[in-house]
Amino acid sequence: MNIVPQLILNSIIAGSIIAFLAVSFNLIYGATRFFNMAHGTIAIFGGYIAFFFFKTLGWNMYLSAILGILAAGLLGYIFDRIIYLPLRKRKASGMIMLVASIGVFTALQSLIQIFFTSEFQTLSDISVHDRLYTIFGATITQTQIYILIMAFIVAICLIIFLKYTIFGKAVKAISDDEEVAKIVGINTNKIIGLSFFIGSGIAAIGGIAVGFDTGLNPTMGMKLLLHGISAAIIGGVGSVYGAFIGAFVLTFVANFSIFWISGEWQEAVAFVLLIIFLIFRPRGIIKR
Amino acid sequence: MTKKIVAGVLMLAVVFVAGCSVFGTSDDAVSKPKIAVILPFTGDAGSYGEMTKQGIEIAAKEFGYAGEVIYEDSKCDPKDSVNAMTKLVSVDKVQAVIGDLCSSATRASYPIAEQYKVVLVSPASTNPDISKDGGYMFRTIPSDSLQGAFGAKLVYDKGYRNLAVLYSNEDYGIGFNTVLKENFEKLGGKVVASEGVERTATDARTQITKIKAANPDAVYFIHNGPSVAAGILRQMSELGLKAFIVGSEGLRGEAILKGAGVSAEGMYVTSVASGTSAFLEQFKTIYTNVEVGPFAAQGYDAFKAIALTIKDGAKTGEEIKEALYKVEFDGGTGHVKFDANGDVPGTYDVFVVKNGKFELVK
Amino acid sequence: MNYTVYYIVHLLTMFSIYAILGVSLNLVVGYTGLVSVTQAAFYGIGAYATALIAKTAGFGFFSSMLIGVIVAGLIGLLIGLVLSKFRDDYYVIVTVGFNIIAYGIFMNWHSLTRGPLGIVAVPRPKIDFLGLHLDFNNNLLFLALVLVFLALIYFLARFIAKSSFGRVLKAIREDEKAIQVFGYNAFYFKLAIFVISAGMAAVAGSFFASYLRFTSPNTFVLMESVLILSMIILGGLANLKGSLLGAFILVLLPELMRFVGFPNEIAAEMRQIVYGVILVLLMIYKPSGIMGEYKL
Amino acid sequence: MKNDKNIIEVKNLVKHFGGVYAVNDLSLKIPRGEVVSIIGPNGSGKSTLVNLLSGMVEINSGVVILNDAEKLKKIKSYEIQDLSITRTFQEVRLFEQMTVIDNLLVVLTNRSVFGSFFEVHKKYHLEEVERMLQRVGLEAKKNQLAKNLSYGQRKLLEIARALLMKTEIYLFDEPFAGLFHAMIKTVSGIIKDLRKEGKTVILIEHNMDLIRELSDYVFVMDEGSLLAEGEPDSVLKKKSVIEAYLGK
Repeated sequence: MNIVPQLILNSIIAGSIIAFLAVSFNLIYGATRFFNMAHGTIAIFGGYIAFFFFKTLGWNMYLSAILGILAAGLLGYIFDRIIYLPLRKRKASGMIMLVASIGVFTALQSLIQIFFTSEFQTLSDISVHDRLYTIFGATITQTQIYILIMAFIVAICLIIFLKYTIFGKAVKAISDDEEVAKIVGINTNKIIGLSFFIGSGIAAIGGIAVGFDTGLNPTMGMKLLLHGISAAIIGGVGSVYGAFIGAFVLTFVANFSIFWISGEWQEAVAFVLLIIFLIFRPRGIIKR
Repeated sequence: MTKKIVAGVLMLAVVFVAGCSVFGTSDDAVSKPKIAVILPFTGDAGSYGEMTKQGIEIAAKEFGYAGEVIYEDSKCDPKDSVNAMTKLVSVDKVQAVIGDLCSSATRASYPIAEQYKVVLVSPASTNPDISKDGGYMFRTIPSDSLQGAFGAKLVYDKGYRNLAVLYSNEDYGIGFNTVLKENFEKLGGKVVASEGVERTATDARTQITKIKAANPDAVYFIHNGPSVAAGILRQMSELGLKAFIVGSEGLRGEAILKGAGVSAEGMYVTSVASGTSAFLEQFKTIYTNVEVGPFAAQGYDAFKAIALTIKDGAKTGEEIKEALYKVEFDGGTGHVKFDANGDVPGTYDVFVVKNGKFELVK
Repeated sequence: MNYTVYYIVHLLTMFSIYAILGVSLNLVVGYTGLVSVTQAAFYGIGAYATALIAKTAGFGFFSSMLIGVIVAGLIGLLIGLVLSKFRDDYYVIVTVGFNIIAYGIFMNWHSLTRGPLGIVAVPRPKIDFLGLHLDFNNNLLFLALVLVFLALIYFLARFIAKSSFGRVLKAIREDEKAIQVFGYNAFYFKLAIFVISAGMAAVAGSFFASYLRFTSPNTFVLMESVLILSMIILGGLANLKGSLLGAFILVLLPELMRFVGFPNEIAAEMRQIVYGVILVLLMIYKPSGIMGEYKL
Repeated sequence: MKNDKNIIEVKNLVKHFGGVYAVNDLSLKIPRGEVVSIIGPNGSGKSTLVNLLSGMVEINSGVVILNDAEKLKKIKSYEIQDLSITRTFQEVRLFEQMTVIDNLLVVLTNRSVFGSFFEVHKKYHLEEVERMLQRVGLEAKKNQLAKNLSYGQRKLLEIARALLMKTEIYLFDEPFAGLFHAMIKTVSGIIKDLRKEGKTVILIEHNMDLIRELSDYVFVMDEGSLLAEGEPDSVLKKKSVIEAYLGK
C-alpha cells in the first residue's frame, strides 16, 4: 500500500497549522523587526481559552473559537502596550526585545500550566468518530479539512488586506523604516499595536487547530513557534505569501524524510533544512 | 580591590569545604530499619504513583510502620529519582527503598542504592534488563519478558499473524518491544513494523502511517503515559487504521478512557494481575469507593516482603537483601518467591474497553 | 551529615556548575555581543563524554572531561563556522536550531547515547596521585573540586577579558565593521571565543553528569540554554562577577520561593513566572542587568 | 606640484547599488605625500569611493593600483591595514561602550588571535596613547566611555585612532563637520604635520577655505564620475564645478 498519498495529506495538515503561525509571525515581524518568542504560546493561549469555553463551560464550538481568537489578539495587544511599546520608546535594540519576549514566553507558559495542568487537552469531541474521507487510500478527517480551508482563506484575506488597505500599506512602510514612516505621519504605535492584535488572533486560529488535531499542551507553544519561524524564513521573511509556502515546504520535507531516517528525527531535520536554507538562500524563496 | 575579595572568598570556600569533608560525620547507630518509597506523584504517571501508595499503606499499617515511611516524588523523571535516592541513602540512611515506577527512573537510581548497600524493590518497572542490574534489585512485578510472551501468545491465539508494534521510546517501551518481537516470531508470527515515538510526543501520525503501510492485522501499542497515549489512539482512528489493537498495562489508566473516548473502544489491554480476591477484599474494606489501581497489589507485596525480613531480624540493607532471596509468602498478587535475579513469576489479566470502561476478559 | 548541610552542599554544587556555564556564555554574549542560545548543546557534550568514557578501563573522570572539552571545542568550531555567516536575529535562530539538533542527536542516536534511556552509574572522580587518595563520592569533597574548577575557569575568563584579545572582542561587539578596517579579521576572533566557551561549558557538563551519577537528553533542551542566557543577562553582561551573581540568584530563587509559600504543586510554575517577569522588567528598566557593563 | 610617483591609482572603477551607479567608471591618480581633497555635491559618490578604497563595500568592476605596482580587484576591509591605509567615518563609528583609552589601545593590539592573547601592553604603547590624547586634547577624558563624549570630542578621538595606525595613506571623511574653531585648528594642524611627514591624505570636505588652505590637489566628483581636477584655486573657479555645486 503506497504511503505517499498519506504522507502528502499529513504534510498538508501539519503545514496548514504551521501556516497560521508563520503568516502571523511574518506580519508582526514585518511591523516590529524582532523575533517575538512568545508568539507560539499566545497561539496556544487562544486554543486554551477556546477549550475553556467549549469543553469546560460547554458553550457553542464556533463561539468558543471566536472568543479564543479575540482573547489571544487582546493579549498580544496588551503585551505590546505594556512591554514592547516602552521598549521602542527607549530605542531598545531588537535583541533586547527578543530577550523580553523570552521572559513573556516563560511566564505565560507557566501561567497556562497552572490553570490547565500539563496534561493533554483536546478540543475534539471524542465521543463520536470524526467523519473520514479517503483519497487515493489516504485518510483525512472532516476537522482537518476545515483547518485546511481555514488556512487558505486566512492567508488570502491577509494578503489582500495588506495589499489594498491603508493599514497594509502602513505596515509595509513601517517595516521598511519606522523613522521615515513616523515622519510621513503614520501613527506607528497604533499600527504596530493593531498588527499585534491581528497577528496574535491569526496565530490563535493555529492554536485552536492544534487543539482539534493533536491536542493542547502548555509546553508546545515554543515548538510550534520555531516551526513557524523556520517556515517564515524559508518562505521569505516579511512576506505573508512566502511564509505560507514556507510552511508547506517545511512539513513536506520533514514528513518525507521518514523514507531515510526514522520518525523521531523529524524535529532535527526541520532545523537542518532551515540552516541549509539560511546558508544558501538567506532571503528565502520569495525575494522581497 | 573587589577582584581580590572574590578570589579570596572562592579560595576560602574551597578550603573550608575540603577541611570539614575529611572529618565528615559519624553514622548514627541503626535503630529500627527505615523504609522509603520513590514513586511519581505528579506529572504524567502521577495517578499510578497514588494507586501504588495505597497498596503500600495497607502493608505499612499491617506491620506497624504506619506514618514512618518516607515518600519521595520522582515524577517518573530519572533525574528526580536519582536526586531522591541520593538524599535517602546519604541523609535518611534508609535500608530499603520501594520504587521507582518507570523503568528509566528505576535503572537510573539503582546504582546509587547498590553503592550504599540499600535494597531496591520496584512494584512496577517491568523492563527485562532490570533482572541483570544487580543483587540489591528486586521486583514484585513480573519482567516484560513474561508479559511480552503473554502478549505475543494472546495476539497469536486470536489468529493474527502480521503484528505491528508502536512503542514509547524509553526503557519500558524498548524493552517490551524487543521481547514481544522475539516471542511473536518464535510462535511463527511476523512483526511487519515496529515504530518508536518519543514518550511526550503527541503527533505519531508519521509512525502510524508507516504502520498502516505495512498493513498489519494487529497492532501492539506500548506506552506508559496514558494521556499522551490517548491522543495517539485518536490519531490511529483518524488515520483509519483497521486492526486489532492491544495495549500494554501502561494504557490501563483512567486518562485513556477520558482522552481517547470512542477511539479506545474494543481495545484489549494486557495487565499484570491486579490482585488476589483476598487482597481485593482487604483493599475494599480500607479504600471503600476507590477502584483498585494497576500496581496496588505489587506495592503491598513489596512492602510486605521487606517487612517480613525485618521481623525475622534483618537490620542492615545487606541482611535484608540476603533474607529477601529466602522469603516466601502469599501476597496481594498471589504466591511471592524471588528467583536468583530478584524477579517473581507473574500472571496477567486481559481487559477490553467496552463502552468506556475496562472489563476483565476471562 | 544532616539534611540542611546536605542541601546547602547540593545548592552550592549546582551554583558552581551553573556559574561555569554562565561565565562561559558571558564571554560570547557579554564580551563579543553574540547572543548564542545553544550552550546546552556543549553542556550535553561534556556530560555525555564523561558518562560514556569515564567508566571504561584506563579512563577516569579527568581524562573524560578533557576529551569532552576537546570534542565540544571541535563541534563548537564547526558550529562557529556556520554561525559566522549570520547576524543578530538570524544568529539567534540558527543557534536555537543547533540546540534542537544536538538534543535530537542525544535523544535518537541510541547506539552512542542510549537515547532516552540515558546513561546510568556515571562514576565520581577519584584521585590516587602521589599518595593522595581522594574519593569524590562524598558530596562535600565533590563540591570542593567543582569550586576549584570554577575558580580556574573564572580566572581564565578574567584573563581573556582583560587581555588585548578581550579588548578586540569588545570592539567586535561594539562595531564589527569598524574594527575590521583596523586590520582585525573578526571571523577568527569570534570563532576562537566560541570554541573556548564551548570547551568551558563541557567542563560543567562533566561535573553535572558525575554529580548526578546519571545523564539523559532531557536536561539539554532548548529551555536550558534560554535559562543560562537569562541568568547572565540578569547578573549583568560583560561582567564576570555578574555571571556568578546570576547563577547564585538562579539556584537560590527556588529556595526563596519555598519560604514565600506557594503550594508545592505550583511552586515550580510560580518560579518560572517570577523568572519571566524579572526578565521583562530587566529589559525595560535595566537592560544591562544588575552588574552589567554592556547593553544588548 | 605633481610628482611622478602615484601612491594610489584608480582605473575605471564602478560601484552600483541595484540600478543606481554610485561610482561610474572613475579613474584618477593620487600622488604620494600630498593632501588631496575630493569635493562634490552630496550623493556624488565621494563617500562610496572612500568605502571602496577601505574595503567597506565591494568593487563591482575596475581596479585599484597601489604604488604603481599592486593591482587589486577586491579589497577586504581587514586587509587595508597591510596596504597601509586607514580612515575615519562620516558618521563617527567609535566603540561606544568602551573607554576612550581602550578605543585607542585596541588598534595597537596584535592582529592575530594568539598574539593578542598573550600580549601585554608595553609601557611605550600606553605612552604613545597618552601622547596622542594630549595632541587631540582628550587626556582628561581618558577613562570616560566613548558614548559620553561630545560630538566634537568623538570626531577627535576617531582621528586620534586613525593616527595611531601609523599608515602611509589616511582617508578622512568630513573630519571637520560640526567642529568648533579650536578643534578645526587642531585637526588642520594634524593634517599639515602628516603632510610634513610625507604621508598621503585623502580629504572629503565641503569647507572651501579649508580646502584651499590644506590641499595640494583637488578632484571634483559629480554623479559618480570625475568632473574636474587640478590645483585648488584653478579648479574652484571653473564654471562647471560651481554649477555642479549650485545645481543646474
